Amino acid sequence: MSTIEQEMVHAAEGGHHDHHELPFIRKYIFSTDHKMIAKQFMFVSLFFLVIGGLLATMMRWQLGYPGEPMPGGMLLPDAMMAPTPNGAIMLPEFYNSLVTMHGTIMIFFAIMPLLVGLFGNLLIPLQIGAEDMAFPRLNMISFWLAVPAGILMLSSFAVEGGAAGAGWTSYAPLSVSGEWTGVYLGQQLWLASLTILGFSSLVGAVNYITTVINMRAPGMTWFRMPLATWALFVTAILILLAIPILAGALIMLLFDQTIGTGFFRPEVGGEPLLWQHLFWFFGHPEVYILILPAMGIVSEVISNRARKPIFGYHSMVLAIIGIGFLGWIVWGHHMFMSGMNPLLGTSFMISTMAIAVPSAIKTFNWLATIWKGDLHLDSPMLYALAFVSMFIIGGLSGIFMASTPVDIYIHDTYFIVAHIHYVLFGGSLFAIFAGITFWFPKMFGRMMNETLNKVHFGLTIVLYNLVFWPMHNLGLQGMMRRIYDFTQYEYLAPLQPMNQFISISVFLLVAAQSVYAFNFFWSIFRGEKASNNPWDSNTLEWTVPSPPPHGNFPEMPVVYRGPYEYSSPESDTDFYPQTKPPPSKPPVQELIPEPVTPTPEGF
Amino acid sequence: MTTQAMTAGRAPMPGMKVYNLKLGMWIFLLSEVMFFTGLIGSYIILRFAHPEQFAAPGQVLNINLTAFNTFLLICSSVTMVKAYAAIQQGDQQGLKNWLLATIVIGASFVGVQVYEYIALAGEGFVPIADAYHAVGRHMPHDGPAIGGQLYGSTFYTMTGFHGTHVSIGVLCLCFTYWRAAKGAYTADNLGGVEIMGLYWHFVDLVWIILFTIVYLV
Amino acid sequence: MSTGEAHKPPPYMLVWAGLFVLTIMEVLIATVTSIPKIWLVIGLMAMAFYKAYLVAVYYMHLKWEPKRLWLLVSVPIPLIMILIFVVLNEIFVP
Amino acid sequence: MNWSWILPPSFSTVSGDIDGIYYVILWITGITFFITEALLFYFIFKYRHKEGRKATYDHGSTKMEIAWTMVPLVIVLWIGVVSKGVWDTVKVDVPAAGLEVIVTGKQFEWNVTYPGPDGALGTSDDFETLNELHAPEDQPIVITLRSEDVIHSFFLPEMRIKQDAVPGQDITVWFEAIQPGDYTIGCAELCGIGHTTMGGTLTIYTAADFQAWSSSQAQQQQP
Ligand code: HEA
Ligand code: HEA
Ligand code: CUA
Ligand SMILES: [Cu+2]
Repeated sequence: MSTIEQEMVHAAEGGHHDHHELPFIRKYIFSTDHKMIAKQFMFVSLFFLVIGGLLATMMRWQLGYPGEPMPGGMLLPDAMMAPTPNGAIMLPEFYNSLVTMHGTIMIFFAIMPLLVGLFGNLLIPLQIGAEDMAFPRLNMISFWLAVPAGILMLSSFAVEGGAAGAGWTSYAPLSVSGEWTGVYLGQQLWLASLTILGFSSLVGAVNYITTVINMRAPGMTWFRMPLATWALFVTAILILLAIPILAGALIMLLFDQTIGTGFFRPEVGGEPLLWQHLFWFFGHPEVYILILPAMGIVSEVISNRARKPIFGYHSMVLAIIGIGFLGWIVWGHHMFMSGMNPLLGTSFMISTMAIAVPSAIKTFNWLATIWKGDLHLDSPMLYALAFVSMFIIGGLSGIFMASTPVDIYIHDTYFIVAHIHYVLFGGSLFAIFAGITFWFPKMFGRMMNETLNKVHFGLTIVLYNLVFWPMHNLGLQGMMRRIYDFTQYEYLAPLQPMNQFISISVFLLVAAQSVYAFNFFWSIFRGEKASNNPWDSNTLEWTVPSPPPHGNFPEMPVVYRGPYEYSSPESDTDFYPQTKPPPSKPPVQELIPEPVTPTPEGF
Repeated sequence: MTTQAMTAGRAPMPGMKVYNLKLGMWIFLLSEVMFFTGLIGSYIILRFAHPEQFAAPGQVLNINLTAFNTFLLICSSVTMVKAYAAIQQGDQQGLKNWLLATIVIGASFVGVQVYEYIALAGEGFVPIADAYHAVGRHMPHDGPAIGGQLYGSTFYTMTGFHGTHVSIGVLCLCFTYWRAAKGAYTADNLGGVEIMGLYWHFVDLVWIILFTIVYLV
Repeated sequence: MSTGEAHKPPPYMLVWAGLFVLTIMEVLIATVTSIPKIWLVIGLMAMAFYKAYLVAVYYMHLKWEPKRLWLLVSVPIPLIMILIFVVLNEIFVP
Repeated sequence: MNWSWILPPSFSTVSGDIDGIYYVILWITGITFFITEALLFYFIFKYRHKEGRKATYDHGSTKMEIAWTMVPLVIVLWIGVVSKGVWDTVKVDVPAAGLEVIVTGKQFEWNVTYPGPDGALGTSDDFETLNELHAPEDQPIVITLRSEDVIHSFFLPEMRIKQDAVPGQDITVWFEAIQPGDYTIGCAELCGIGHTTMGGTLTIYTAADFQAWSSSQAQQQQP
């Protein structure tokens, strides 16, 4: 509230942003420039991505070599590892913390801030032709709320009792009391951290929505907006409406833990299923929050690298909106086995089935976009095509689980784990690779090294599939998820070789990521210098210098056409920038119709 | 200093035809709606599932006191809107007076609520479920505390979060007053007052619903 | 800024009176009369929502805002109904 | 290493139907998978950049859009309708019980209560077993599932049965085994440190053997 007030004061004092050099702290740390905030989000969440990956690696050690001493385990405290003469063996309570923190960190601190924090901030103002976000200072606050949330989350590893251990879904009543999990303060830190992070996302969402609605350049009509911006806009609406539900539930759970209220505690009459309903009412829109921006990024890259207009632009937009809406009525598919009314299960099954349709539209439109295109198979395109390929697998495995009777068997098995990673790693993360590589020149003014990227791509796509494809088979054999030592079950013991195979592939996969990390940092300083528009793209962000100056556009851009006019016969090149005046009108400045107030079609 | 300034140099109100600050506030209020939906929804569900844990209206809560409090909040909405009407006419003195009235009434609301909490807690109506002698599901409570375990939990959470919103509102009003005293608002530049009003009326609106659901139904 | 410039001053005091009267009626209905519970709930909720509507439309000036803001503001309403409806179903359908 | 997509054998009356739907979906998604991936790779190969190639300028085709909206819609709704039938048999229409037991989950064990000789639960001749469920074949076994502490999930992989046990709630689960033998009981919902150890055995007897076992147990456990 008062921050919005300050925003106004700030805007009133500054009026136009002036272009003189800002002191270091204002430029790099407490910056209000959306591009700098985007980079800040990027560095912090890449750090968390690495942490999440390391947690997964430890998990995979235990699963590949159950009960064997973990290399380097002696370095960890006794609360996590039991020391033996041969080395340290992982404790089950630490395994539970690893699963929980891996899921939480990957979803809330890596993928979500990368997609929304990085690409939302970077792309929205640039692609719609705005100088900055509607509320630059709120934008800064959004980032600086996320940082303490991350620190709280990580610090929970160090507290008595360890980090939260009730799964990233934190089902009550397990999560209510340390009596059940053995985790006390850690669970509360988890709740507090996510509440703060939620507030950060909320502030960001308010900003994005306002910006997209009100700050578009003249001529940038709704149906001339690039799909990435469309996807981020719908994502922001999902965040705006879903996160408060999570926040409410988190706070109630926190009260249950600390002051002893009874919302989710059955012993005093509370309802454990109420937690699940609230969590998944948020949780399912959340997984679409994690895929929609990825889809937007991929649409952008594919159309550009295929030098062909996106196939069915309007239906792509409608599909985004459709996913956004349908996402609200399917949450019950996570609760088929929860003791929820089985009749309700049927309605949730039907709505879940229906949500495959907009995804189908998008998939086929991508295929049709590369059909008869002129494909430039450089690294962003490879990552983007990998997205399509992997998302199909992850999406199709969703159909198995959506069918209630089949879900009876595969619910809470590794089949679900395979689904998660096909949509989140094969999907979102590959799109993030595509996006970072594609917009790297815009962010840093340099290109990433193409050879290294291709090496990384080749290694990752192969190893990734070696890791996660077999998890389907594990699930079909009945291996439960979140299980510390599957060899405890006689019928699962034969799965040992396959688990070991997966684990070895994971170690190689993680090692392969160092190629990308090296390339990333090396290219920031040493990469080949990039021109303003290295990909011959149409959208507005490529009309300005790389990296764009404060205020982005030296003068207000005017938009004449949609973003995907590639290979248009009207243009003499194979691209046709959105700002290039049509040949019928002479490109003389005076003749451009009043640029400042948008025409009625500006809505 | 016009709305131009408030939209960071952009044409004042494209798209929504509402300037940025106001649009941002409305969007923020939508998320607040969802937040209270979560809390009120939980209350409705717990109450339907366990009617035995919820004392009848008026049995524990003091309806008349809270009806008076509701009246206070409604009055503060009027004073707020009057403040806005004053600055629309460029009447800075009027703005300050009405804002001051809003602050005083808003603060009184919080005061009455604190008094109510203390009184209720004194009688043994508390948010702590374990303070009740519950014997398990479907069993009526018996013990020193009144009301019911879930009743206590939901009542304090819902009204508490509303009270927090009012308190934050009062703080923001003080800030607005301070800015008004510096003469920051004019007939052309009253965005700050208008969005303050939006927030304040929204808090009032939530209370209108809460009062009916919690105290009367 | 031209909100309300073309209109006569909004009926703020009238709305206040309406809210006041409705509140008193609500309290009276709830405490004094003995209508069946179900009608009581429906009646009270209807009055509460009407009051909320009054606040939103007059005090929050929705009445003078463009239709597209109305559209934006009504986005959460279906979501609220879905959530409450589904979860209540849990309790009532055997 | 078992890379196959065939489900392991199953032994209950409904498991055949469940596996059947699984195979139907496997076929549908399998075919979709091969078609879409094949197209993807074919296009990547066929339309890769060559000197002088120019992409076709094409914004889409409403006819094709409608086709690939309607076809998947019909397919998935059909899957939904087929699934509903089986779901209702498993979770909604509980048959008359051949044997009624209470299964109670708690950290980290499954407690089973049998009706004893009088065939009724809640009487003094009830007896219990720990982490073992003994039952006759060819009779519907109707379980009242409970939990004493946190949520557990009662998982009989070979019977294709899974149901969460929620504290404060009685949930009915049923199955009918078609072959005597020893099977697995698992816990499929994270329930704390010992989640991984919360397993047990399901033993299915012929009707006569079950009678014998049951009466011997009832005798042993009588005070
Ligand atoms: C980015 C994240 C993401 C995305 C996009 C999805 C997409 C989908 N998900 Fe997934 N899901 C998760 C993330 C995601 N999910 C996570 C994290 C969990 C686990 C949470 C936990 O418990 O920890 C989960 C769990 C989960 C469950 C619960 C399983 C269980 O616990 O038992 C279900 C059940 O229905 C489900 C279904 C679906 C469906 C139907 C889709 C659909 O949207 C997919 C649609 C796409 C396609 C179908 C492919 C493309 C279409 C075609 C090629 C057309 C032709 C297709 C047909 C004719 C069928 N998901
Ligand atoms: C986006 C989300 C995401 C991602 C990327 C991953 C990545 C991985 N995940 Fe997982 N995972 C989840 C989300 C994710 N996961 C969730 C939500 C759950 C459920 C949790 C729960 O049950 O509560 C889960 C659960 C889960 C399990 C099940 C645990 C159990 O149930 O017992 C397993 C087991 O193998 C696993 C393994 C892995 C592995 C080996 C990786 C590997 O792919 C990791 C490889 C390493 C990296 C991806 C890091 C690479 C770093 C970079 C590329 C950055 C380099 C660049 C610069 C620094 C510039 N994950
Ligand atoms: Cu009990 Cu897991
Ligand atoms: Cu889902």
